[in-house]
Amino acid sequence: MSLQLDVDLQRDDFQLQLTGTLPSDGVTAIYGPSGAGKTTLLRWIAGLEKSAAGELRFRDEVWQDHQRFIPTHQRQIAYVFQDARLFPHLNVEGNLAYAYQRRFNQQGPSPTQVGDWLGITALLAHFPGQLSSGQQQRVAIARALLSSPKILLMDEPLGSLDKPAGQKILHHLQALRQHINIPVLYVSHDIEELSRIAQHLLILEQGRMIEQGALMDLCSRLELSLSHEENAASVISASILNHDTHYGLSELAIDSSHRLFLAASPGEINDNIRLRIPARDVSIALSASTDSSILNILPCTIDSIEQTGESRILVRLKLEQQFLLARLTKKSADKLQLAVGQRVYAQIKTAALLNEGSPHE
Amino acid sequence: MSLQLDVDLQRDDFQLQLTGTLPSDGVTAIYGPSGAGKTTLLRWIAGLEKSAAGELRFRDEVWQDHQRFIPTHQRQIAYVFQDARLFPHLNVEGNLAYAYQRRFNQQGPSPTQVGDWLGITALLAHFPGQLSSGQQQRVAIARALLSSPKILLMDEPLGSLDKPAGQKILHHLQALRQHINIPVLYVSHDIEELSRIAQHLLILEQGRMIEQGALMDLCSRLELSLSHEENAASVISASILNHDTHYGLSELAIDSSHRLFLAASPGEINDNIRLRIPARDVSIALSASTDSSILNILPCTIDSIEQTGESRILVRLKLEQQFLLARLTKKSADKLQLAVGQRVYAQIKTAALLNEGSPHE
Amino acid sequence: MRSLIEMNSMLSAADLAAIVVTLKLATITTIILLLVGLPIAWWLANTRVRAKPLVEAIVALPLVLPPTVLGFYLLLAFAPDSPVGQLWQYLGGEQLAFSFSALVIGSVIYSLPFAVQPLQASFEQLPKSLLEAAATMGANGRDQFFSIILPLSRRGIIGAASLGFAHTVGEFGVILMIGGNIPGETQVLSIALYDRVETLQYSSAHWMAGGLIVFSLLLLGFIYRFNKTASLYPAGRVRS
Amino acid sequence: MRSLIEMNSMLSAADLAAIVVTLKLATITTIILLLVGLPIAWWLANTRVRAKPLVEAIVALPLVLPPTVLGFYLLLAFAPDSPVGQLWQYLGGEQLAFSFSALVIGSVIYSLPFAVQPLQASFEQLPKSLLEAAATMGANGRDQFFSIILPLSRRGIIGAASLGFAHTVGEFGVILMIGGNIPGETQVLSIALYDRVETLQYSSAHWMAGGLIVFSLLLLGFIYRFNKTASLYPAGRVRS
Amino acid sequence: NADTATIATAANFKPTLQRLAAVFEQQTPHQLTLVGASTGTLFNQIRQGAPFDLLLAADSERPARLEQLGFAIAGSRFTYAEGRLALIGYPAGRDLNPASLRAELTTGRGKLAIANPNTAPYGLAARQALEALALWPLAQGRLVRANNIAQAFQYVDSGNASLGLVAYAQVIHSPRAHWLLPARQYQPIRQQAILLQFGHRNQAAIDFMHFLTSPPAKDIIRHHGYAVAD
Ligand SMILES: Nc1ncnc2c1ncn2[C@@H]1O[C@H](COP(=O)(O)OP(=O)(O)OP(=O)(O)O)[C@@H](O)[C@H]1O
Ligand SMILES: Nc1ncnc2c1ncn2[C@@H]1O[C@H](COP(=O)(O)OP(=O)(O)OP(=O)(O)O)[C@@H](O)[C@H]1O
Ligand SMILES: [Mg+2]
Ligand SMILES: [Mg+2]
Repeated sequence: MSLQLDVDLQRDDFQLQLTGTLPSDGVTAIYGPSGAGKTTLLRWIAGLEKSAAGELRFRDEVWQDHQRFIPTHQRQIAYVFQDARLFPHLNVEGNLAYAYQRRFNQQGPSPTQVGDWLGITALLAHFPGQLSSGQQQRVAIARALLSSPKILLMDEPLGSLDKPAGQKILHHLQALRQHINIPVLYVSHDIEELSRIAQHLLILEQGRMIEQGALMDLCSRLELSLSHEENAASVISASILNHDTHYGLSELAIDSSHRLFLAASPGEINDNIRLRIPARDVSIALSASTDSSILNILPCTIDSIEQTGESRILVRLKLEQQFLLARLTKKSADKLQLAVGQRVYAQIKTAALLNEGSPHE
Repeated sequence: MSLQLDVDLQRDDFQLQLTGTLPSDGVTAIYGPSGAGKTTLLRWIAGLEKSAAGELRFRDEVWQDHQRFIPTHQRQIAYVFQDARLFPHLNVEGNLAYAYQRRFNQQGPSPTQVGDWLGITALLAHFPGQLSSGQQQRVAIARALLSSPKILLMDEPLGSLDKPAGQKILHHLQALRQHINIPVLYVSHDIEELSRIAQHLLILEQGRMIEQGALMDLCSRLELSLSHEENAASVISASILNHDTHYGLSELAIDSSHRLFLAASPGEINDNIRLRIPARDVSIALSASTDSSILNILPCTIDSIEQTGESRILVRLKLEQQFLLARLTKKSADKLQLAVGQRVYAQIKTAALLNEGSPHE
Repeated sequence: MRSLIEMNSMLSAADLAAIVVTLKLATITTIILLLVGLPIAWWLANTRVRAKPLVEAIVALPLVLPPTVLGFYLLLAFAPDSPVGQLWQYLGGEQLAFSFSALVIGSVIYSLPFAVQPLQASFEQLPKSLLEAAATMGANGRDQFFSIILPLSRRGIIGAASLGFAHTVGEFGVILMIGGNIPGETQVLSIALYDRVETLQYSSAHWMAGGLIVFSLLLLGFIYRFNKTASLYPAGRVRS
Repeated sequence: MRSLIEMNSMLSAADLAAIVVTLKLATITTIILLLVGLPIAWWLANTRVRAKPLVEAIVALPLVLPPTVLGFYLLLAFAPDSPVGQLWQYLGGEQLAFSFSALVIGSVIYSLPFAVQPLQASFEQLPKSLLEAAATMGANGRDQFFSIILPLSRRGIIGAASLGFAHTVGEFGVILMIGGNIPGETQVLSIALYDRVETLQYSSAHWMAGGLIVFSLLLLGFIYRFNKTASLYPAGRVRS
Repeated sequence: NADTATIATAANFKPTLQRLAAVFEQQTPHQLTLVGASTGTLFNQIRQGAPFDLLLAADSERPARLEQLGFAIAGSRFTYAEGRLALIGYPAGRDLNPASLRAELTTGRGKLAIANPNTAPYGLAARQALEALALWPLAQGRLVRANNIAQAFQYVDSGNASLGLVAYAQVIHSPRAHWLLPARQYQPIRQQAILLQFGHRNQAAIDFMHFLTSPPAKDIIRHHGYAVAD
């Protein structure tokens, strides 16, 4: 069960060349700077780059090799394009119906449901030319979901949406994926968005695959450029211990010796959930303070320290099995005389934790 | 010196109706959910919505009233459209030259400079159809800058760009604005981006203006929906006291009694700069701890406390004149028994401060 | 009063027959023009064959021959002992020349450029991106053609149909040559009108020309009313 | 060998003159067609006047009249004592009928629909959003027309020019009527060719028709080679 | 034994033929269908098997060719009418005679309309007449050549040409002034009829051919401006 790819595609001065196997379940994020080849890769997988040589296998089907080429319309994919590509002669309802009538599978959601999720029910009679960019993009997502595809390709689907709207859509996407398990390839340049939804990550740069693997591993590995970015974060998994309804908090177990409080999580007791903890939200103390609003103070060991800029360092903290990243000023590190192997306390502002970690599969 | 508007525009079930005066210098951010009318407002200001009734005055020129209508091409504006709108028959160089040849002012930057800022120099020979979305958007921004307009209208100009690229562009935009003072109307749904660049904020919802004013005021006023959002933050101004080159830090004075450390800021000693401090990055302690990596611990008074969700509260902290926002769990608040008027310490992770606050005008 | 009587007296049975033949011819020709023109135009719009300009030129060729001369060559081609004539008879047809079928064939050939050009232009300006989108939703080529290409090419189809129709109504040289001007079968309005002018029956010719113009004006005006593609793309809000 | 001699003997001085007149006529007509057709097509593509379908129908009207009949009415209009004829003479013209100018006017009127239709279709399919973008960069209407509209309508312009040219080369009824077949001035190739067929000089006619076809094929093929709009929009990557 | 015949006729004779056909249809049970076009067109169509029974051509050459080629019944050819040439002018009332023709060509500025001598028999006759009057070289710059005799008339009638050599048949019943050219100035325009292969058993066509030579028919033909031998 996987998506095996081997592509070599030349375009003037740009070359997309990569070989690899992506998991064919869960959400695989494709990340990379502008012009890295993310769209080109998605297009090739969709069968829209006919001229490219390569091999592509989805689960047990060959989609492309040196003798076969399954055309796009037989691949049973759905594609949310970076530009919305709504059909200008059909209104929103017609656009949705277009996909729904041709859906690949009877199990998917109905237009009414999807329209509801994406908040476009009031727009059904509008033509694409009468929609705002964000509205167009939501209709495009709705249309793709209605196809009930075997795999969903999404190219910056939330690019022109505000945060709350985007989060609502991500939430529904999660819910849908739990219901009917469609793998998703998800292009985005927003790390926060990615780590919220993806289990797997592929990093592209100048048409080459820089790194590929489970999101959790990649996020906390210091040598990757990813963790040097403004948004560097660790992703850790935890299980729900109990829900404190009075304070609207959930208590989580990271491992046998570490507990964490989190704004009420949607899961059941014992569910595994994932947390994204931005490095900049983690501070280090030598003792566990008691008169601070910071609820989560976890004992841990300094695993490594790396200087990431003129004034800042990134500290990797080891819990039992998992790692936290903390970003500090060099000045603080000197003041506290931090060293590898030292026992310290990681302070995590509770409210800073993501409250929509996606369940493991 | 201002942009006075009074518009009433009906479109099926959408109505844009607002009256107000925007400053005609600095950056004014237009913020609002998808479909709020941001694009429509910008189009109207540009003279692209000819059918709309209304009055519009830019500085001492009348652009539209009941008898006059200055057409778009005479308004000396530049517009970065939400879709890039590059001319498909011209390559990147041709697109840039198109704007440059028709520029409204001789003082602006040259195509070489702008191409450099936006990282598109290698793409000059490409046609728009050969560019990635992000590349198209960068060319569109470059094109607008080359017009050397009297006012710059930007509709989600960084929508399809990754963070580092976006930040680089914002940086150049800042620099350019310091050099030739063009007012900017900047539509975005990314609060962080907005507060980085804008001095003024206009919040639109369903075609109405919800709020309008200086960004710093709006950000810390609790009653606004803005501060309830995930990204709520306060923006405060401070002046540079000195630069610590060893640690790459700058020391800032917020007021006579509050100091703050910040990763080396680009300004000169005594420069005023602006800082965005996200509410979630601020924690509260009853005493000033000394063994923590948190460098900035400011004494302050609790001004107000508001419950913003099931489990969270937002605390407004008064420094001397300015305010900080802190987001805490209810549990922490109870634990510390926080009350209005109480003296507490605000802990701000240094590294979390923005290092590119834009200078006041 | 006088004019009504005059008009009445001028519309002989033969004229009525000519009107019927003309409308029938123009309608059938237009339909065939679309059926033949659509695939040719689609192919031309999409092919990367190097000979494409040549094929385009060949399609436009009937235009450069004077109609009567074109008709003359068609007449040669339609002769019972020519390959085309033989084939036609083999397929069960009567003699081709001087039949209504011949008129249809001749008109189609003569008007083909007017049908192919607007269709091809429409097809070429069609955003391919929409076809890609349709393909991802499972639409095969045929499906795409009917669900996306045709509706978005309405402009070109209306252009092709109206030019084809009008040109067939007015056509005369080719038809005269291969039709033989036989009343009730191959005598069309344009020839009847031509006859009036040639035989100096001016007032009758004026009436007939006037009627033709008014009728065509109404019909074309009606066709063009459906030509509102533009309203689907309000200025500046299209995202292809 | 034989054929060369034959050909030589057939291309009389009059024929050569006819070739020159034809090329001159077709070229001038095509240029004027574009000059006249562009504004009409632009207006039609953008107007919201309710009578637009009517105007479109009027433009297409010359097609529904048989060319000779159209020519006949033009002849009436060109007469020295008609208003048009008077105006022409007032403007310093010689007699209009039987002059080269008359041919040009007649050809332009007759071919106008073929020019306006493709241009209008191109204009209507032009994304208005690009014009808005140009306007924000300070381009006024005229500037937009030359810098954006024209280059992006190349498809339509080539279509209009090629149809107009070919149609004028082949035109015959109108020209015959208003030209008076004066060698070197108004005798065109199509009439010469028609004469051959009428007077049963078949082999000469074949040669002439063949030459015309080959020449037109080359010329049209050459024109269509510039018709590569498509390459500007690689599949699926256009963002209008 | 009523029959239907299709008669192909040179366009210039069609009005006369309509009159003849009306009389003929009154006298006999037959029905006639009339098809008018230029003689050259009709010739080409007949060669390609057009369903015409009888041809009334505008000349004698093409019927002869048809006979030669076997598309027509040998020996059925005869002259049914002789065309006559008339000079007309614009405005309608002006003086018309050889002198005024010469004056117009030397000092006037108007055009002289004739049918195309290469394709139309009346055009050939017009050329012969001008040659006989020694005006042919003088006329060169002033000639406009119509496709057929009807157009030549229209050129003058519309005022675009000031003089025209047209068929007498076109002007005989009009109030417009004309000068009938003497028959000796040009070769006779012999309009011949011939029974076509297609109609060789068509009784209506055969009867009509005979009718054409009958005195009442000749009267009608003469009345329309043609000369007919007795
Ligand atoms: N038709 C083409 N001809 C030449 N180069 C092309 C063509 N199409 C794309 N490219 C180049 O290929 C590279 C990858 O483009 P692609 O659209 O895949 O980037 P991307 O990763 O999706 O970027 P973005 O985040 O900006 O959308 C770009 O550098 C682009 O310039
Ligand atoms: N031509 C039109 N006809 C009817 N309604 C329209 C038309 N154009 C825009 N609208 C409506 O006007 C509202 C405002 O659109 P606008 O594009 O200004 O939104 P926006 O704030 O820019 O949104 P986004 O962030 O999604 O780009 C939307 O609800 C849209 O549906
Ligand atoms: Mg992309
Ligand atoms: Mg918008």
